[in-house]
Amino acid sequence: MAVKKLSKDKVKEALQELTKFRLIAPAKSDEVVIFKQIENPDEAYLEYGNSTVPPKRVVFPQTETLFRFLRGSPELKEKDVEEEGTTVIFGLRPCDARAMAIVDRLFSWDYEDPYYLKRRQLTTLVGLACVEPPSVNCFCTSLGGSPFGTEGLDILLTDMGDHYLVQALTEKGEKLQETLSAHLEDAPAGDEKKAEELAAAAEGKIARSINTEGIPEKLPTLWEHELWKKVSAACLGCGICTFLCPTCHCFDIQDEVEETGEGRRARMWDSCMFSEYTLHASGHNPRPTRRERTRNRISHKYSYYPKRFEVIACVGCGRCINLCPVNIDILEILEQVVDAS
Amino acid sequence: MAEKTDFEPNIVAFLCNWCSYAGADLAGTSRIHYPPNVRVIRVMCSGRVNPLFVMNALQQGADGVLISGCHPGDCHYMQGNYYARRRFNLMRNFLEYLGVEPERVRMSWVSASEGAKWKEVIEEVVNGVKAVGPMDMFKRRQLNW
Amino acid sequence: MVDIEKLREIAREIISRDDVRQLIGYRQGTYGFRARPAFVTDPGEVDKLIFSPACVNNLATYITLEERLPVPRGQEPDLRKVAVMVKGCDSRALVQQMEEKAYERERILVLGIPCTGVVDMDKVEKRFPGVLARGEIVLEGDKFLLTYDGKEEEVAKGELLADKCTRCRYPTPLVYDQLLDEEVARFADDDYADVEALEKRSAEEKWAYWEEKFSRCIRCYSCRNVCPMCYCEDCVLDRLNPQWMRRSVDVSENTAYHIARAYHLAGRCIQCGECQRVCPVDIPLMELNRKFYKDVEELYDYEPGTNAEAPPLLSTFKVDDREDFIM
Amino acid sequence: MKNPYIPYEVKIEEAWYETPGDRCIKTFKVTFADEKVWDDWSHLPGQCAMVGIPGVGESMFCISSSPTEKGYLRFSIMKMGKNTSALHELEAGDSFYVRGPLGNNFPLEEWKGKNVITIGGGIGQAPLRPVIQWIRDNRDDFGELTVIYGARTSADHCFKPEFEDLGSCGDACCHLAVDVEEEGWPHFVGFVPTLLMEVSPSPENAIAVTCGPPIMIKFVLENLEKLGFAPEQVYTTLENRMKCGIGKCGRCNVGHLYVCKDGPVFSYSQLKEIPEAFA
Repeated sequence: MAVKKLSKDKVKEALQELTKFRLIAPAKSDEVVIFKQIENPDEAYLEYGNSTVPPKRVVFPQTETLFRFLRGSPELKEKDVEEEGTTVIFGLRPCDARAMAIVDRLFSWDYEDPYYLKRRQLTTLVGLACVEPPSVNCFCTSLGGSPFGTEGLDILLTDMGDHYLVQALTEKGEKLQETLSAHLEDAPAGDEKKAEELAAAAEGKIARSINTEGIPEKLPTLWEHELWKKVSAACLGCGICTFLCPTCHCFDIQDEVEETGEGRRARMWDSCMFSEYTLHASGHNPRPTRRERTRNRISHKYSYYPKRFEVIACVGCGRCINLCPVNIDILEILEQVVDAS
Repeated sequence: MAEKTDFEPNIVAFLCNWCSYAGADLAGTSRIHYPPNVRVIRVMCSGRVNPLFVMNALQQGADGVLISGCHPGDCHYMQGNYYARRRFNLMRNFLEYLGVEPERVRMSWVSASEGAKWKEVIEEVVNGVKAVGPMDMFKRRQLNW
Repeated sequence: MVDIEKLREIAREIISRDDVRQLIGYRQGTYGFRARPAFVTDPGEVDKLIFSPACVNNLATYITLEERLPVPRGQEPDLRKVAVMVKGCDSRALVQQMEEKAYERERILVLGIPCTGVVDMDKVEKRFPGVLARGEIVLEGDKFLLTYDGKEEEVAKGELLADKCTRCRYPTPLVYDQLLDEEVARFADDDYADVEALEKRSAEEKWAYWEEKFSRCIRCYSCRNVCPMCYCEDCVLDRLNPQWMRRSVDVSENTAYHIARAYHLAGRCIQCGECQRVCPVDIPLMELNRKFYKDVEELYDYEPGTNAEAPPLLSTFKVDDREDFIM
Repeated sequence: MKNPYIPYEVKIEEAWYETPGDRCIKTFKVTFADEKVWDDWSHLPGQCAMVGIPGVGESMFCISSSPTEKGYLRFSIMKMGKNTSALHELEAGDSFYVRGPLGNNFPLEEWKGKNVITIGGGIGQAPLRPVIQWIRDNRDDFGELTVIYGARTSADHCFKPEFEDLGSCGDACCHLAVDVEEEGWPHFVGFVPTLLMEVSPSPENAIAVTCGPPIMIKFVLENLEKLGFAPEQVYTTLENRMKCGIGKCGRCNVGHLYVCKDGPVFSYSQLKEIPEAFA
């Protein structure tokens, strides 16, 4: 399919068109950018760096019902994700889309997770290339990503100044481009070449990096290394780094019952940095301190995950570095891993 | 605010075992008629009422909460009601700050002999809550899918 | 201005003592203007210690944060002191912790820093976006001097100063073993203008305001974990039996969380502002804490974290406490 | 494909207490409320299931019956937390919910023709019971069966009637222990690892399976090594907090392995590679 252009003065009408689906776009409240469902195109905020909360919350909601029940009745009513309908996530960053592609492997491994996978099927991802890296702590290029990366995306938009260049990447993307055809025009000649230049320039602006080669194999050998004590000393044990990580996918399952006897079993994000995460009913905790928890977080991303799924569970979005209250820096930890002996 | 309304509020009342519960009991045995909107939870002392009880009651469908204990100086445990007084003064102000009308969180001293006062207190609480309407700010919504 | 050489010299002396296990201070962050906590156990490490207006963290948190695992059979518990660097506001956390008998005064060694104000890192990063190379911030008179990438810039103090510092009543630590600089006289006071403005709004407006804020909450619990006063080993928020609030994230449970968190700090919050600083979704948590702070001061003439000998606010009473709200 | 989060209802046919006390163990013999489920259901010794009550929660338990016992499943559950306490309230005729079978199993096919030694402690006998039962029901496929089992007191022994039966019918050599001396106890007094050395089984053509409290497993593994067992000959089961049971929710990992999916059965040689296994 031919590349198109979406003129900036037509973005609103295009978004209006998309509200016939469940449209998710970045929206700003105070200084915080969060992906949420929008009804009105004015709510969308596309001039953003990156969202505080990654768009994983759309396909993997923070709290999600698995099934409902009535106390005392044997019938369990399964949640039908289909009812949510076709969803379009508009304007997400390439790293966050790539994160979804990575997490797909976990949710389709062995047992298929029907909720997540169904929702992924229903969702079309319209990415927005990073002409300027959103933060100084971006390091996507170290992990096989790129500010203009297309992995996981269905459409890539590139900001060309007065318009967006629209490139459909998948069948789903082409279908959506079709839907929007009334608002699209042919892309000016030379746009694609210009976009390639912008991409190269953007990659050059990614300031931080890490050579990940050998880290997955090395991490298990550093099990008792003193570095874990050092890097976790300042850790507060909060959930910022994991909840805001686009690839973190751990969850808890809880039952909730109302006074009426109606109840649900739901899952909600959980964090390996919380002490209750691994706490046994007996009171024993196999990861009793922040040292073990930090070690597990890093090892899971950079060793366990690649061992099983052949890809590092980190996309280099930099959120955990930017938002950590005590400036724990995953790149610094990884550098120490590389240097450790 | 004598607005006529069909709204019948749910009031959860935490009553201390020694004074207010006995006072409410006296109202009953004396055939004193008071609004039937109150669900009584008997606790040993008003000092036993955790402010989180109030929060949870409002979350679970109470439109108003009443905490009632012995008059100052009369506490069966000497000082429980004094602690409760500090706690709920702060709690009430705080909930008001979030937008919960002060009519919804009330506290009273009702002794074992004050069956008539119990009636007055309940009437005032119920009328107060009626005036501000149903509590739906942070009430647990119907189960989400 | 804290003399860094003097700070390091004192730190070296302290960490060399046999009865001191570790010293908690600050060091340069990994990028930009950030500073971060430093944990020094060896005299060789003191040269990384710094103090600057970028040192925003309240290190008192770490005194109670450390997990206390059972001592293996045959080993003695490590009873050596922990030395900690505190600013004025941070020192009040120590006072309050001791008021609550969280630990004995002898367990800690306090290095007091008379503080003339720290920056709000969000304001700094908004004003100087994209600074990766390590930069420095110093306060000179009424100006912050920022050095980075070989550049030097001056910004008026008020533009980058953290909000809490504009209300600071105790710039000089209230508890210390050693003071690292001359005492700083009180340069600000608190008029609770923010709290009063919100108090004046209608119930609907108030709830509309808070509902929007609470609906953003992702319950990462960073506000709880960073708080020097939230040191219960078994937190009411984590308990499943009885379960005070559900782990599902919606407006009702989030509100319950924020009520419970704020109430547990009633008469205990010492206004270090860490909760609001760390919140990734910018919930104005201090506006909640400050409501209690204001009420506690008005109703009970009590100021948390100022007197280690006083009984904690809610575990005491006066017979003539206000009761005009009681029927 | 069936939604792996939706449990099956089971009816309790029989329920009885194995042991007394605060942390008592209750065994439930259950069958599916919907008989058709049996058509899809097949499990092997060592496999687990999520057991729970909607409204309370779910936890992972090993299925303590062997698939050779047809028409029912058994779960032996120690009263510990919220969910297990709620399960303990249930009696015959009540129902709860089961999701499974989950996890891997003991490789009994590979063990054919070998001598098998089971070493259990306390509730740790639950995953070993189906192994013993499987061997008894396929007696000719295996060599000698040695059962070593201990608990704090004789009252804390699970599956007592079965041990009596085992010893008397000649299917197995039974060695029982209690931790402290008690009146009328005819068997060994002391800890299971010590009893193991006393029994001193030969590693020749043998497989050892152990399950029990972590500290017991630690010393049993050491003692098995002393007796000459190679790590490949030794199997144990691990447990961790679990929520999904199907390798998604993340919390049960030891190193790169998920206990719920890659376990709970591990050979000692596997575990030696993973430093976290004995945390």
